[in-house]
Amino acid sequence: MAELSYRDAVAYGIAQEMRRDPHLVMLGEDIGAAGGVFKTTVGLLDEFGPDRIRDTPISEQAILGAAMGAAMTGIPVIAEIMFSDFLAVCWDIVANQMAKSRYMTGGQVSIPVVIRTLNGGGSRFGAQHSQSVENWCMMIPGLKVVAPSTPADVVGLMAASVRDPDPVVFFEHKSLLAGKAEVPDGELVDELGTARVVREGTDCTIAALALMVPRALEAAERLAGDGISAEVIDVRSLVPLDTQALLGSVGKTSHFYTVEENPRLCGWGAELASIVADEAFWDLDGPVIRITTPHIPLPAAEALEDMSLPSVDRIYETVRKTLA
Amino acid sequence: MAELSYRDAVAYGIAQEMRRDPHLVMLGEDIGAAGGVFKTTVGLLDEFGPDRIRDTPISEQAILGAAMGAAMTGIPVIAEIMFSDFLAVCWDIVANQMAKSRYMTGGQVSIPVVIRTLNGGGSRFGAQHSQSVENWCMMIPGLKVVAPSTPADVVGLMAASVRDPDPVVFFEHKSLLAGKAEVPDGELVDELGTARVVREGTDCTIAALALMVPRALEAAERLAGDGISAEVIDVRSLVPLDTQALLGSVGKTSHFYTVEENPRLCGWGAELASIVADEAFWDLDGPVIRITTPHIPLPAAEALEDMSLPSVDRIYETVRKTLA
Amino acid sequence: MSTEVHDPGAYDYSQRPARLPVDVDHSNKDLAIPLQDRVEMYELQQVLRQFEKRAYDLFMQNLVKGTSHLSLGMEAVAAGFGLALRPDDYSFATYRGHAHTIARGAALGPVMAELLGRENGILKGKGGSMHLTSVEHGMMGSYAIIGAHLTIANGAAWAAQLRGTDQVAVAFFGDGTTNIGAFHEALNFAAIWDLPVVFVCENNLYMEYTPIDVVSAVPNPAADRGPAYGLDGIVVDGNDADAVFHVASQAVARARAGDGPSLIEAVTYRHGGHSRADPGKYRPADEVEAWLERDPIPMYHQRLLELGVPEGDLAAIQQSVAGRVEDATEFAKGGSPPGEEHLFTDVWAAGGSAWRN
Amino acid sequence: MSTEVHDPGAYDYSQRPARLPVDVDHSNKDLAIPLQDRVEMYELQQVLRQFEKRAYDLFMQNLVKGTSHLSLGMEAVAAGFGLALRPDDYSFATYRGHAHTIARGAALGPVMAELLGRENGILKGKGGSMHLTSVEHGMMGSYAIIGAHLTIANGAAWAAQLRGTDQVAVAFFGDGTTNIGAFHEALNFAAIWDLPVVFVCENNLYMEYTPIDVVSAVPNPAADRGPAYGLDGIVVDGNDADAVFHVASQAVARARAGDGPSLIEAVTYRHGGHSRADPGKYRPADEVEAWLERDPIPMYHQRLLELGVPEGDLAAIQQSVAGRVEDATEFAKGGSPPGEEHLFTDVWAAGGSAWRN
Ligand SMILES: Cc1ncc(C[n+]2csc(CCOP(=O)(O)OP(=O)(O)O)c2C)c(N)n1
Ligand SMILES: Cc1ncc(C[n+]2csc(CCOP(=O)(O)OP(=O)(O)O)c2C)c(N)n1
Ligand SMILES: [Mg+2]
Ligand SMILES: [Mg+2]
Repeated sequence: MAELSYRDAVAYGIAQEMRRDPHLVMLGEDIGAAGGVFKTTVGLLDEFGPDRIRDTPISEQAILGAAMGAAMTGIPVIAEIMFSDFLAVCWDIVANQMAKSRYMTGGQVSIPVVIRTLNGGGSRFGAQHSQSVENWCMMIPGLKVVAPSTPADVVGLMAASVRDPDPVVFFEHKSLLAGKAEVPDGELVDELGTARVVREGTDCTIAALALMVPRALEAAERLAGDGISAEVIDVRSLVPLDTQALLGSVGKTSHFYTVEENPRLCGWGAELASIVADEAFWDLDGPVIRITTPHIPLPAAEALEDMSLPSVDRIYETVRKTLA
Repeated sequence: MAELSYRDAVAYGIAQEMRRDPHLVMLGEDIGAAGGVFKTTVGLLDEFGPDRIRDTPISEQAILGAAMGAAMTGIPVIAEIMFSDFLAVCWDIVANQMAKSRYMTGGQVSIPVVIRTLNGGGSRFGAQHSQSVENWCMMIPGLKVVAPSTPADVVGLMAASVRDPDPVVFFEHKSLLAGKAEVPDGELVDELGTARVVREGTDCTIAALALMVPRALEAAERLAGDGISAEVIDVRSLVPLDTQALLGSVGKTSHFYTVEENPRLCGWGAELASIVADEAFWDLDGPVIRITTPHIPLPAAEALEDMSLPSVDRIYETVRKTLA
Repeated sequence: MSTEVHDPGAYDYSQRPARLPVDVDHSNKDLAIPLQDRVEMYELQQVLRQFEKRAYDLFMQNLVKGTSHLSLGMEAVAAGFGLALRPDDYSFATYRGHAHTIARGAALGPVMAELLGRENGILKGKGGSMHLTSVEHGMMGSYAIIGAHLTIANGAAWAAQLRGTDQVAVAFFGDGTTNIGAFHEALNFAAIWDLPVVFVCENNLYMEYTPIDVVSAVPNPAADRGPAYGLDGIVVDGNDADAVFHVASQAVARARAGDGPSLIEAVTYRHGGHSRADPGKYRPADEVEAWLERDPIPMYHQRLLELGVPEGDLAAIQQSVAGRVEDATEFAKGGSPPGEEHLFTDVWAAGGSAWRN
Repeated sequence: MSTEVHDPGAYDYSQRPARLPVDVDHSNKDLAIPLQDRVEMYELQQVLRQFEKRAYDLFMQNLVKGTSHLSLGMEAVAAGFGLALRPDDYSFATYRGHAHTIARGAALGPVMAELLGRENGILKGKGGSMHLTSVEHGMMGSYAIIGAHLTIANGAAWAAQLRGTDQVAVAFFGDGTTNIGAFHEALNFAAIWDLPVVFVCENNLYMEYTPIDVVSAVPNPAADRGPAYGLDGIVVDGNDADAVFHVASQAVARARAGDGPSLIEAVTYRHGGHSRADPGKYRPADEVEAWLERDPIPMYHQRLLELGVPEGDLAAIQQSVAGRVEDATEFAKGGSPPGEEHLFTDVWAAGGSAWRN
């Protein structure tokens, strides 16, 4: 067991996989010599050399196209898109090409690509560098979507993503980078499609993702003070989705909340809410409630950004009021 | 009153607005001399000339960038993106630039752009030319989203979209183009954000959009034969959304269904379902149920494509079984 | 409203001056190409021509649903490259990919069956005409959104470079594709990494219905952009299989030797419209006529005769190709529409499409 | 795994050979630029320099949150263009847009307040450093995703063309931006429509931390691409305001006259890192040193002295600028953080953010 920051866990997880598979390569802007603009790839160039860790031009379509072409001809690839907002400039490769090629070709091609990207708000970067776009990816058939909330999950889910033969979009949260936690020694390989109950409870289920997980946990702590026992689920993997964990929990608690950083409309929480409102309808004892960033572009000013993302206060208040 | 095809209604609606506003211009690939690859812009070049109806290169980012830049400096623009799947190659301009600029600049700029695009399946074009991507746009704060199902709505909502000072994505459905219906004489101006009850009913509410509207209506017809009275709502406008119409209807019927052509995960129906499961929870007498295209890339073969999109049979069977 | 705006082109494109083909370069006859290869290129062009003519007929009989984009008139490009490639090289094409798929050796029956949306189609009916792929023949796919596959071809070339094999990737695309962003990114990327990739622009002078010169800042939309990536701007007669084979072989050799990418513009013309329903009326009549006279196949037929191939041999080839196309048609017609069991397979490598447990 | 792969650049960029500035072209002194304009450019450069130095200090005091990208060392470009433009022309910049916003005349206080995320910021705190905009000064925005604004500038130019005014749009962008798809689409589009737009590449030799020549197929990433769009490849000393003003004036005049777009590459250097926290250590030490010696402001100071401007006048300018920057700082610090009432405004033209009734 060693303590690792979420930031360092990224390079640690990648290194584990690059040592295992000598074919695995990585490319992206400023990832090599500079160690990444978020310092998430420090040390990888030194260990694996410039053939396997490659700096690219600012050409996101070319980056992901190269990843896809290499992957479909036998070389697994990790590609970095520096900010998840930039998926927009290469969205065709992600949504129309990588996601669909296996199906369209009747199963002739595999696309073992992991697209790593820095997601989410809290850095006062404004509307074009702070988005939570995990729902952009969840809605595309053919993409797997993962968003870890802890250093250990970064390592384990990275391994699972790299070893998965399908394209996986791997969301690293900018505001979690500095946080530290224990990471077990030895090879760590997690499983996609598995949520984790991070706090058990009996009165309501709160599904959260990435930065929202610690906030939901803190809110649950406070709710406990009011005698409300909240179960908190770290969804971890949006596709595949661990619906069993979610439905099982609602079966127990009869109340369902989501805490989403993506803006409201068509967020991942809407999907979960719709599943619960269908399949767990008879278990529910009250409305299904979503706590989301409002449906606005994210503002830059500290004061405004802090009002936008779901806060511990907002989670706490919403659950308390609606469960009363 | 004249009978007009949905296809012809597009040019008719555009012409109405171009006659009204001499500044309004349109650009896109093959829209001028060729009258559009779907023949939706026939006659416009003849009437308005090549300064106002402009053929472009295959440069979707340049097309929408030009539209945005002209709009923010005072010239309203209609831009065609030939197939909605191609929004992926210019998604940055749509989702990060047009949608966010007003907010980011503290209200300094207006973007009166209508992005017209051909959406949806049924043409056996395969996974890259058949998508229903209205949910891609719904999830972006700052975009308005419209999808008419009738020729009259094409005309009226086109006018409303053109006159709206915000960016509107206007989805024309490929499989509705050939259909004809009466369009009232004279200037037609509809209102964004208004759903329409296209069939009244008391036992359940079915919310549908575009091609799914006639299918839902036909299913409702058959359900009537089984003694089930279904209310069908043509959502028409996803943003703004007429939640009053939806919640009002569910208040009456106590059962809510969505019929979505977009693939399942994070479809617009998920959003509607989550609203209903929250705000109309106590009105509901049964699960909220979504009928969607499965979460797969759309197959090309006629036989397979027909199994994918929600069919009259599937809508009918789903409602009948779950309401029984 | 001012009308001082620069006109983006003549109002009616069919009234614009024709862009005529260059004269046949008879010296191409003297290129050092083995006669056997030439006969193969003849046969391949026959296959492509007859196959697509049949596809067109089947479309007219409403047996081909959806859309299809034919290479009729453009066969010399696919044939020239087909011969210049090694079986383990990679091809990437557009929606106009029948010719390139067949040129790599895919069986005609499954390709035809795919156009008909049958279960015995090369993609089980899931992809259709626009997405033909035959990985076993190095044909890595047909891509229907303009530009993407140039970047994907880079990846295949990169993989070859990483493995240290000397495989080459080739990406075919149209003139219209030279104006999209991905073209630019792909070319620069290939150049800086010295990737073994050959970019082949099939300049048929039109995007869908709009003449390419109306929308391009330079006369040769591909070749004139080469220098922007440190590449030569190579223009070749795309109606002459020998000329194509010649430049193709050079470019492929250069890539194999580790000397990096090439950009080739093959000027050609499509005999028909852009896609199934298009009569192509936006083209000046004299232009269409001139290009039909420059049909690559009769021209090549003539050349082979001049090179001493007996007329009878060529007739026998035509005949046997006709038989193969007939067989492919029967094979295709004999396939059933894919059943529901196919709908939910192949989204994931594990076989299925489940997004939940 | 082969290691025969072409190395994308030296392993440690700071050990690569330095890319040194060209010598000062003393003949630029003789360009026919009114002395008054030169003094204005001097003043403007002083404003940009002092403003951004203060912004840096405020960042070090943790008053500027988020990020910021300074143009320290690159002021001559903004100054030269600032003078060459007419008040009704349009500017489009990147996230490195402080200089271009101020050069168009935006008041220093609200710009500084925006960096501090205050309600009295020019964007009410909603956009921050990367999105400075001042529509009333023709500054149509700072765009933080590489490439987009080149296409948007085209639109402003198109609008001017349609209205028949002779306004011009200018888009500033970095060297790294020349490798993204939107660059290519924008240039071709502007060329075929003869749009009155000037594309200005501020080539500071680096994208974020990667030298531009490692990732570009041509030595001058902008100018060498001009011919791909039928444009001249103009390179100018971006550290010499006179040189910039000269080519800027020519390009703007050309655009105004209806003769279409221009592409200008201004070679310059940033004194600091890419953004707030970056110490810029990936650059060879002798390179940084050489460019610091070519600081545009002392050089221009010297030139003005040679042209007869009294030292005292220049000192007075410096002094008055210092006062303005001080005032701006006070103004900014005096603003409150924006309140919740601002969160939900300005999503829609109607004022609010409601997506439902
Ligand atoms: C991004 C994108 N934009 C538009 C289209 C629609 N489209 C399909 S083919 C075509 C014309 C392509 O022209 P060219 O590249 O010359 O190829 P050709 O069809 O002539 O072989 C267009 C505009 C598309 N498929 N993808
Ligand atoms: C599409 C996109 N990719 C990557 C980035 C991240 N990024 C911000 S600035 C920058 C470097 C830009 O370099 P250059 O164009 O030379 O401008 P400079 O910062 O040197 O002025 C990068 C890669 C971005 N903002 N947008
Ligand atoms: Mg073409
Ligand atoms: Mg730079």
